[in-house]
Amino acid sequence: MREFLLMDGYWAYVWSSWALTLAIMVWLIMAARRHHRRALLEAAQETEAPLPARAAVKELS
Amino acid sequence: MWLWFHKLGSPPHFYRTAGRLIPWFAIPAALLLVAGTLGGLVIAPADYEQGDGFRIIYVHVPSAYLAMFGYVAMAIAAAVGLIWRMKLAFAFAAACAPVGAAFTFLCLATGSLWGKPMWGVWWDWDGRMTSMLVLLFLYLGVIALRGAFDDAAKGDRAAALLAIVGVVNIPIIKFSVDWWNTLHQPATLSKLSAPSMTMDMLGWLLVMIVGHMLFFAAVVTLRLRGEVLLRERGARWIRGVDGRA
Amino acid sequence: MLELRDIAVARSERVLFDGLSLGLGPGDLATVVGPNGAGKTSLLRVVAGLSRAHAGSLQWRGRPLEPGDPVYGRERLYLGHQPGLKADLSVSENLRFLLELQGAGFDPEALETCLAPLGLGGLAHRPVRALSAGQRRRVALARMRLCGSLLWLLDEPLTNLDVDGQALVARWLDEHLAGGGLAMVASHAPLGTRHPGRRLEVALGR
Amino acid sequence: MSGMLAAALALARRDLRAALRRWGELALPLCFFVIVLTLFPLGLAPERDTLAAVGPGVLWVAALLASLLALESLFRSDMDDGSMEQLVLSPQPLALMALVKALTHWLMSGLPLVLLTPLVAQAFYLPGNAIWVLALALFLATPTLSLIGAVAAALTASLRRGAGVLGILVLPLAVPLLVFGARATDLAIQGQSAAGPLYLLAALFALAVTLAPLAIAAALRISVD
Repeated sequence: MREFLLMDGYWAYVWSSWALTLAIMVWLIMAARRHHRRALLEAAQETEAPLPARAAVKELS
Repeated sequence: MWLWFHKLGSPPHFYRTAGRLIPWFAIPAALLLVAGTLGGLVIAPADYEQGDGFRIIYVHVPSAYLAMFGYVAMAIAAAVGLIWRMKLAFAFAAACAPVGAAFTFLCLATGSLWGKPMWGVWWDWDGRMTSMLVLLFLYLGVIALRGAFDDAAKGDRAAALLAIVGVVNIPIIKFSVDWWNTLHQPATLSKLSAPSMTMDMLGWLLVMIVGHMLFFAAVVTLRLRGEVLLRERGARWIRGVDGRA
Repeated sequence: MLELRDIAVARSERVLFDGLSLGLGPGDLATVVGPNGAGKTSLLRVVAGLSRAHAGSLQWRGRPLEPGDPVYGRERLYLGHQPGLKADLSVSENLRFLLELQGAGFDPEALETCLAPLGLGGLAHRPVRALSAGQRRRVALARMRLCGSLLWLLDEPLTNLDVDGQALVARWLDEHLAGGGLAMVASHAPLGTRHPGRRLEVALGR
Repeated sequence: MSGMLAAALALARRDLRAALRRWGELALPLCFFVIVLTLFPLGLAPERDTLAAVGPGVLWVAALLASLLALESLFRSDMDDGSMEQLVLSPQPLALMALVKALTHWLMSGLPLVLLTPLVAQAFYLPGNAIWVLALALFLATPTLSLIGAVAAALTASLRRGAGVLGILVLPLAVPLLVFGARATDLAIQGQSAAGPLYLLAALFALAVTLAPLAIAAALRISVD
């Protein structure tokens, strides 16, 4: 076990690259969820778009 | 077939389908990443030159792969969006950019962590690392350009055009950087490139790559749902969507 | 000649109005009216080809319009809020460029006769930066008069003009229409045209 | 066809005239170029060997930054005064107009830089023949840079705060120019033939001159919309 953790003396590099990968993956997931949640919130706050007006064409002469 | 395509193209339908797809990406991704980690760190034999240090390859190479894949996917989506005026394609391009940029950064960071013990320095002006750095700048340009527009639709189109310009330039940049690198550096540092991989090492790398790809797909799909919502603000169907992500 | 079918116009992804259909033939004038924000400028920009319609189609001479259509480019004149004049160049240099850009010839004598009624008689070689807002507007009117386009798309042509200038716009519009031209004009104020031909009013907003 | 050429010439004439009446703005990037070059010896050490070693790279980076400075104004005034709308609406092919604008811009910003370089290169102790290779390489690279830069300038033309973004967009795309240009200069300093990188620079120009106008035109349509 100890040998495994030491990684031939490269433990600092190997474990930190794994930790970094994990951290960025977790951050990506959280950011994506936050992004989605915020989009939902924004979409819900937005009052429904007013129906487009109709353009009336009138013959004057 | 066409009808199916059309149906998928409608935002509410796409939104629901994407939501159902996420677990199908996320669960295999988690399984493969755990398996690949175990395989790469425990089961695969140590490299006879680099010892256990070579194991960084299991996170470095997949992220390098995703960095490039992400940009190309973004550029293809951008082209589809510009040509067929598909809002969904723009949403996809917008969802890809930050995820691809994150993996480009990760590739640089793990490359640096690998470089320190092997080269003795944190950064080396090696051809592939330098190209990756330029790729990161290209990603940042696309993200910054999209963000600079007040009108989201205009930002989408501008960023899409930039992504296409970037993808045309990538081979040229890559070529020039490699050329520059071979001139200025004797090829003594090729250590990083290929620790002669045996099959039992390579297999786990494939597992990691597929795992990363699925992870990418899951995160991009999740972001894509958000982007679709942002582009459909004020549409009636959104009222029916519940708050679960 | 100009055909709008079921046009919907959007600004920042928000649909302002939809279902606008109208056809204009030689001698026809369409005025666009409506409150601020109703989409008058947006509509004219769509018809001009600067922006895309949110939905619907546009035809000129029976052919659907694509961005950069050269025939439409020559035959359509768009006068927006910004007249497209370079402040450092003189009136005649500016007009010459704009006319050559549109493929219309440049004739210095025609320019002189056109500038005179605009009150710009002696100013042809004055740089545009030295002109007032109303005078710049008049330079744009000179271009409208000289370019020989068939379709005039005018966005608030009366802005910054005095009474004389407004009367001149009306007179030139009348002459344009009488000569078989078409015009689509967005304006808050009545134009005061007298041409007896067909007149349409596009009312935007509720 | 002749109308197209007449319009292209009219555009070039107008841009040249308008720019020459504001020659102070034209001189600004050149001043910037010279000042940046002055800063390097001050920041390093005025030893001839050091300066000769970093000279080519410094000259190239300074030229790159100076032309970046000039890019900002490429489409700005046309956007502000409405002439961009008229350009987009004109019957002339927009890609041709874009090409004319980019090359006119090069005449006023890139070419003076090329002409200035043999002079300022003296301050970096470059050998005589290398100076001419440097000037030739810049002569081949700056039009490409103007074209690439015009794409980015067109994309950011409608942005109020576009200047910061412009740098991020242009500089990564300029990497090949920097690599080949600096390499050509290096070879010349070592007394070798610089033909290889010079050909590559010419090839990049050929590529840019065919593709960039299309991208600029597309970007301008987006910006005007």
